[in-house]
Amino acid sequence: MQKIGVFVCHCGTNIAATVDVKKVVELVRYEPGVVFADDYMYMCSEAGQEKIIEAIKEYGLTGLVICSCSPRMHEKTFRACAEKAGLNPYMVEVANIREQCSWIHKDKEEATKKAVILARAAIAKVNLNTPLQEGESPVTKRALVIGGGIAGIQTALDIADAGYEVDIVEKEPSIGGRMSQFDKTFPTLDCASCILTPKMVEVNQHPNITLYTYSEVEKVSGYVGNFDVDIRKKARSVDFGKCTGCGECQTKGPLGKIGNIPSEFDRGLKNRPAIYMPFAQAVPAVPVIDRENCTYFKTGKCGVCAKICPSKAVDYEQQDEIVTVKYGAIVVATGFDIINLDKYGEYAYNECPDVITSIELERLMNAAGPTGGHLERMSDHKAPKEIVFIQCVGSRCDDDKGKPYCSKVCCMYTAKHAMLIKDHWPDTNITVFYIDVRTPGKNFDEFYRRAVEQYHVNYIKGQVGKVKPQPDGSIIVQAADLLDGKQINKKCDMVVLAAAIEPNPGVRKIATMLTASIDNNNFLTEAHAKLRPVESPTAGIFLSGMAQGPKDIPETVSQAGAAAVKVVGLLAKDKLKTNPCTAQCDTLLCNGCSTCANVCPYGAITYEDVQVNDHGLRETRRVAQVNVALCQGCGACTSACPSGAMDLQGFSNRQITTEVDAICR
Amino acid sequence: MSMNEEKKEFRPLIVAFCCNWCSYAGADLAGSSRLSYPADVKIIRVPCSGRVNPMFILRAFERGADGVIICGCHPGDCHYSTGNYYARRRMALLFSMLEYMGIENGRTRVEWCSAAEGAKFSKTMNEFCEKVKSLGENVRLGDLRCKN
Amino acid sequence: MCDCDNNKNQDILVPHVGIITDITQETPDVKTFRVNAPGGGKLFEHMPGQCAMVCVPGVGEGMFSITSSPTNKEYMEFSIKRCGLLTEYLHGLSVGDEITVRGPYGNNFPVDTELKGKNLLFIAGGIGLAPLRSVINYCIDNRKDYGQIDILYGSRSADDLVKLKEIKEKWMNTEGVNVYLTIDREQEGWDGHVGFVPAYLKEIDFSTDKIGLICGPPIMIKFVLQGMKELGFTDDQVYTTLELRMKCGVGKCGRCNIGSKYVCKDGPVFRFDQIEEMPDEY
Amino acid sequence: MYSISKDNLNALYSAIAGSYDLFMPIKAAGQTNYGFWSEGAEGDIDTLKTIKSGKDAFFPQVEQLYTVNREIVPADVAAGPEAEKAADTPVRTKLKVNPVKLVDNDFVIFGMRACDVRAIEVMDNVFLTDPVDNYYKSRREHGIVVALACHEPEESCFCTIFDIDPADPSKAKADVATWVIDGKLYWKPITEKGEALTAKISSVFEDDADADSKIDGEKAYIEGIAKQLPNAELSLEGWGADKTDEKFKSEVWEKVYKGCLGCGTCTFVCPTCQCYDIKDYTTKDGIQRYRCWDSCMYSDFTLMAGGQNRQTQLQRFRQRFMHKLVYYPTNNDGMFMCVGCGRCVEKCPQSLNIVKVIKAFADNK
Amino acid sequence: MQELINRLKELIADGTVVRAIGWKKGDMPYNPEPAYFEKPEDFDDFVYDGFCGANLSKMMIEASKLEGKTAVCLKPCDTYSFNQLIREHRVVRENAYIIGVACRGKLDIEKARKEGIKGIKSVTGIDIEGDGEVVFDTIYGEKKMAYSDLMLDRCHVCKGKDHVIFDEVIGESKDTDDADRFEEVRKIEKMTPEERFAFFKSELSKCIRCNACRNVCPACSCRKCVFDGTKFDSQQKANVDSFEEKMFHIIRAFHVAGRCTDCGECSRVCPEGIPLHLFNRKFIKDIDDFYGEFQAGKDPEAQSPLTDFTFDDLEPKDAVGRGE
Repeated sequence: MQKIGVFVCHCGTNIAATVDVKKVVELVRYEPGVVFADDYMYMCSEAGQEKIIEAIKEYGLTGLVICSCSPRMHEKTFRACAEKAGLNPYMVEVANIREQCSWIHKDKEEATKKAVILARAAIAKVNLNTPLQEGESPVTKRALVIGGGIAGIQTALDIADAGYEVDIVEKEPSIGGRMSQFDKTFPTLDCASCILTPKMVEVNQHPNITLYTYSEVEKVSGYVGNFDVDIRKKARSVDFGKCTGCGECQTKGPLGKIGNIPSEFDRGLKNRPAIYMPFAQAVPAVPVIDRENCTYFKTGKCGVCAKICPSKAVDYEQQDEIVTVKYGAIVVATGFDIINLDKYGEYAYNECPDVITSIELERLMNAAGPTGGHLERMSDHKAPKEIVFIQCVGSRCDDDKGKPYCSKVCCMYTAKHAMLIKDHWPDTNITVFYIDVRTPGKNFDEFYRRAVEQYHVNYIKGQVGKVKPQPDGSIIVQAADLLDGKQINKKCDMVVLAAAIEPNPGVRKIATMLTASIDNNNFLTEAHAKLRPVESPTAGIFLSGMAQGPKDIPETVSQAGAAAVKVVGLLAKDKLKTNPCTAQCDTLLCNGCSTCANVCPYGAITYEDVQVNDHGLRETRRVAQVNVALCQGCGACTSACPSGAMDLQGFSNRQITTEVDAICR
Repeated sequence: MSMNEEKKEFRPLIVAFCCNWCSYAGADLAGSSRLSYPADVKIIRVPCSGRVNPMFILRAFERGADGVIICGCHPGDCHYSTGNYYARRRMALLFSMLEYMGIENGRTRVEWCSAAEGAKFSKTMNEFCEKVKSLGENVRLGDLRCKN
Repeated sequence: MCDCDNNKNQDILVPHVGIITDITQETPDVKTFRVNAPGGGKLFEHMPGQCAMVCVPGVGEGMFSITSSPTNKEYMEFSIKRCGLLTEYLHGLSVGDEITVRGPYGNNFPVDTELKGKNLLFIAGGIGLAPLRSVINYCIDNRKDYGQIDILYGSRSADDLVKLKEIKEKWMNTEGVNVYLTIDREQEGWDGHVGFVPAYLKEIDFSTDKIGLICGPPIMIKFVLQGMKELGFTDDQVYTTLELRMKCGVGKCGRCNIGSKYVCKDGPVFRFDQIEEMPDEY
Repeated sequence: MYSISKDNLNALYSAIAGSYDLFMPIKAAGQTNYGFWSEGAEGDIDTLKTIKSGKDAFFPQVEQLYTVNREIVPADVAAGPEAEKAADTPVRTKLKVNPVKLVDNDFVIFGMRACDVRAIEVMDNVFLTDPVDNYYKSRREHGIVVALACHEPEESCFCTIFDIDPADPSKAKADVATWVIDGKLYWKPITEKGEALTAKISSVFEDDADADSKIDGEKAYIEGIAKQLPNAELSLEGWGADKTDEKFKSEVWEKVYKGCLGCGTCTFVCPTCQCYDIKDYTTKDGIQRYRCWDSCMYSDFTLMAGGQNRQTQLQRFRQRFMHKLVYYPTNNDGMFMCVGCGRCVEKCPQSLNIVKVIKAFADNK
Repeated sequence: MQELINRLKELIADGTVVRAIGWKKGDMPYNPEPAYFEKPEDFDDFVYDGFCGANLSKMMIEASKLEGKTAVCLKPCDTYSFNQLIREHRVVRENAYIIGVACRGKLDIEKARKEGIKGIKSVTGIDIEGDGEVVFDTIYGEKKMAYSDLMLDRCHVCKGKDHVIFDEVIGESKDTDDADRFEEVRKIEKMTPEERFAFFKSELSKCIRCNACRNVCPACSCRKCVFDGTKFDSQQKANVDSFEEKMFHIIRAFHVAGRCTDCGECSRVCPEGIPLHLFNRKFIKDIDDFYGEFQAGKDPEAQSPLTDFTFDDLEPKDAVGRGE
């Protein structure tokens, strides 16, 4: 029989306000196995832990039950505390009487009753706990960053600078991501490429960084410290070793420099040839052939680029290549895109070329963009005189069409756009229809106020009902002024939509491969929203940039650095402690039927013929064996096993059964 | 039992098995967001919805639970890749069998609930409690020895 | 007084509540538990060799021989080896914990009849000393009723010898009692005899003017018996005590029979000539 | 001699149930088993063999023995705060054993066949010998057995080889003997208990002057059939007390046990099998200790942590039949622990049974 | 039958097999027992007739541990069980010589008893080759029944007369199915919950926990059943409360779900006549409905539905309330 100590935490008033802590102590004192019970203001505090340690020593406790916040919060703390007092850390159970009790119930009597039941379940479980020993597994000292935008670049550079090898996998032909498409950045109006390009070059030249551009992650197996990743290097059709990046191939193809394929980089505002580099500063400066649109691949005829390439680098025979690399940690930095506006017919985006998105505006204002930096209407190439910006297109929506969240960066970039336009073309009139203007951040509100006060941008709190392109080429924006309730019909010649941001659509597939969890909006979930914001709940997977949630560049860069530090912290270890809560097979009960192996996601179960002594009966039997290094403790095998031979340490059949009993008592 | 207590409204006993990675975290989020649900719900933490052996569910009913709900990660989001897929099949078959035997089918439920869905967790629990409450005490699956 | 006495008239299957008042770790896997009635004193009287059902409610119940002597008027003792679910649990108990005990069950060594006035040779292996200890202490406490007492006790290692303190302090210091200890393998710090019990038995070359009482693992019993026969002992000169799965303790549940004999009721003490007549199923 | 029309049996049941608990064959879900009769239940005395025998009446498949509670004792009452400090683990809860109340009301077992009545004698030898089992004893003292003659014995019956008379239950140790003849139930009290029962319910009966001759006719009819039964001449030679050595070592066991599944069907339908297990069931109101039937055919019957003495199904199979045909007779003046009811003959999933065992040994000679 | 006996003797004589598993004449005309045959004279008692209903595939678990090959007589439906046992590594294919024996439906003596037939002395018309009526000679006179009226329920919904695994087939089987396999299940599904509960309660309260259904079941091949083990604190031996029977039968059916070949042995052996196959068949029907048709034991390579999944499987909430 265990000697169990029960400690009930007040958590200030977080628990104590709704749970009668003293009463809980009184009622659990007589549970089987309990030899000591006490309460304290903050169990997790130094003093609280000291109390636990003292009690372990004084009463010779063999098990602990802490009634406090969620075990996801402090289980580790209390386990470490037990270990300090010489008690096996796995003899600790936490009864969650805060998140799952005091915070959600109002009636004190009811909450107290429930807290007692939760404590009883934990006590019943501890009675069956056995000391568990952590195993060890080695760490591969190499990291993978998925996504080569500013988030991935910064993470990779920080990891590489710390002395670890890191690979970047980018599905586009060049790294750079969204930021490379931008013109200027807020709130200081630096030129985006001026600050990004040096970083791209640094990545390319860094001895610790390997770039896999035009590549995708195909398969991930393994676990923290020991991931095996298959990377598909899509056939570029251009030999990396031979290409000098001269660009001849792109200028002298069938259609010369212009091409007939909408440029992804320029958001379709410009065309590109089938062999192309997305943009001039692309890293690596090696073009790719877009096989879907290439005449040679479509018809077997052409081959012009191969002929004109001075270094004979074009190779139509190139095949996709799959490389398998071992990593210790993986960072997801897959970035974002803006939502598809097909559902938003009222904004006439698909109807009128002069209704554009903000990111298209970025390209239109960029000196390297389709118009060479001249702001003009795509319909008639005239300079717009009257521009309307519409905010929250698809953001903060409560219907299914859009996103429920705030895209966070739109208010700032719209102010930026307005000011830049006013700077260059002061006679342009700018109206912004907004729901709210949100500018928290250092120097952000000042930035916005400059737009209003200094540049006289016309901000109207208004809900846009319809954008109506007129036969004369002008556009009428119908809106309701939310402040005076008046109907507005604003005539203009260009409309810019601040379309909502969403995670890169490819992230779902990647998250599934990584077994990283994802929220309803496809943003990756953090291990803890506040305390572990750059880690995924899946060990060894880290989050960087927009993949985790909307954020601006400074935030992205700081998160990238944070993720890098977490990765470095992991890679710096030679060995990782492995979870001792693994499956175990009772060879005397095992039938060798292979059912468990069929459901094991990690291939951790194998079968062996072993000699058994079943209560005096000796025979050779085919029985399951669990490789504890591979087992992650999911317990799928335990529910598949009919005889109960498979059991999960730490969550054993008897432990769960006894919890059920305790709750139903 | 005093006369007073007898008159009290029926409060169901509900056992919720929550996977550690999504639903338990979702329950925590419901807690930290103060999204209340009845105290009748008692959560048991399991590593994965695939860990929930049908034995546990029947055991809960045997010992007097009025409803049992299993919460796991959304299909495709299982921390262990596939656990919830197996759970989904197991529970579909088990629940169908219980229904076949004449057990009210509102007493069992599976809900996929992510770590970010505190609101959904709370809503689900409120709904489920209401449902079980409307069904009344579980007399068909309980063991007489566990009754008072 | 204690209300558990109310149980007495109900049925032999209804147990008494006992309190563990002392626990001694004898060897790495054997503990001796001292049990008293809640109000003090013994739960019931017994004779040497008899058993009792020790139960942890909700965990299990098992038959254990009462290792203390009836001459001990204060408490009962059980020496229990950890080997299964129940014993595992018992080993986790602390002083002050409660268990239930029912008994006494079975027959006893014939201390007041056949053994009286005789020279006695006790041969035990490992935990097999537990049932014999009750007899040994009974005979020592009634020293004048018995002749010469030889005790041959062996175990795997020195650490596995149970009740070593009592052996050294009491038995070895009693007039007319010879104790021979042996362990299976050489061990640092052990200057006594090394070797298996049956071999040592022949080495000592006991004379046959005594009655043998054996208890230990089946394989030891087999070879000891063989050895004793070589020394000239006959089957009707040797007693042993058997252990089988028992549930009721009263010869009704049907488990512990060997042929028509029930170990819990007709045994556990048998003379070897009786065992010879039983079918080979133990 | 009393009689009652078969059509009027419900009145008889009602009358008995008015003063006693009535335990009798009741048909439910297509099968007939003993159960407590209540208004509306379908009493069935036409089915010759209930699936389980009537032994539940005295030795129910499950019965609670006692409950163990853990009572909370305030620490200061138990030992005082000083003692609490001193002891390693202060006793703050106290175990309490609460035996269940023994049966103390009279009940009637109606419709038992002669073989099953004999089976009660067989069980008496186990439960009423020292040390007496009080749970059984209290039921025995309060049970009134009404036996019923077997109108048409079946091919699986072989009670006659144990000197049981299916025609005349008054020879069995019953309190009342009854016959069903031509749509009438004839009722003949035998013991004092039987007389007392009869007196209480006599108003439902009518008198039948021809009773004795009718009963004699019925007896002759049944005896005639019993002689024709295929196993009527089964010989028990070589079985009985003190045959342990010879039978135990026989090679025949090896041949006959092979098909045995190790299930408990034969044991549970058998009227004489009395092996039991004692188990715990934990509830919120304490641990209930109950005893339930067990089967020596089960692979875990003798299992304990260290091993077991009957490892193989052969040993377990042998044990069951040796017990019935040798060990029990050895301990009980030659009385066999089989009454020839034939239930195992009908119900064994693999068609193994005691008759086959007896025949296999006979053939082996 | 003689052909079968001759062939078995031959196989033993030429050393192909060491022993055979078949049926031995019973002490009654209707109760042959599964048995081992080794010597030529053992075959004097060999019988194969309409009452040889036992599924011998499970006996191969023990037999395949023995030295040398064992010839085993399997009816068409038994071969499914054998395949399933191969899949679960419980029998060794190489140690078995499978003789597919012919079947024209197996008989159920309870059917005769229900008709009031008793005091049986002999039975004719049950030979494997014959057809026509079954004639009972009883103490109480001669009684007749049509062969198909005497058949086990399971034979009316036979899976087919083809053996799915065999070394050789002796004799010609007949189609016996004349009913819909899921009809009974559908009938229950159509009842109200109260009726369904009442039905199962009355059936299950007859259960005496003799474990015959479990021990005979070829899918219940666990060395130690979870209800005999201590892993779940679920050791049960008796029907203290009808819940235990529910739990036992639900879990038993669940553990064999996707593995049960619907051989019907559980219902055949139940001494209380509980239609246990109704549990298994419910699972089979649900599996067919939810995940596509699946016949356990048909293909030893096929993945069992419960160790498999697709991304868009039916949600549990949609698995219930379908009848409403």
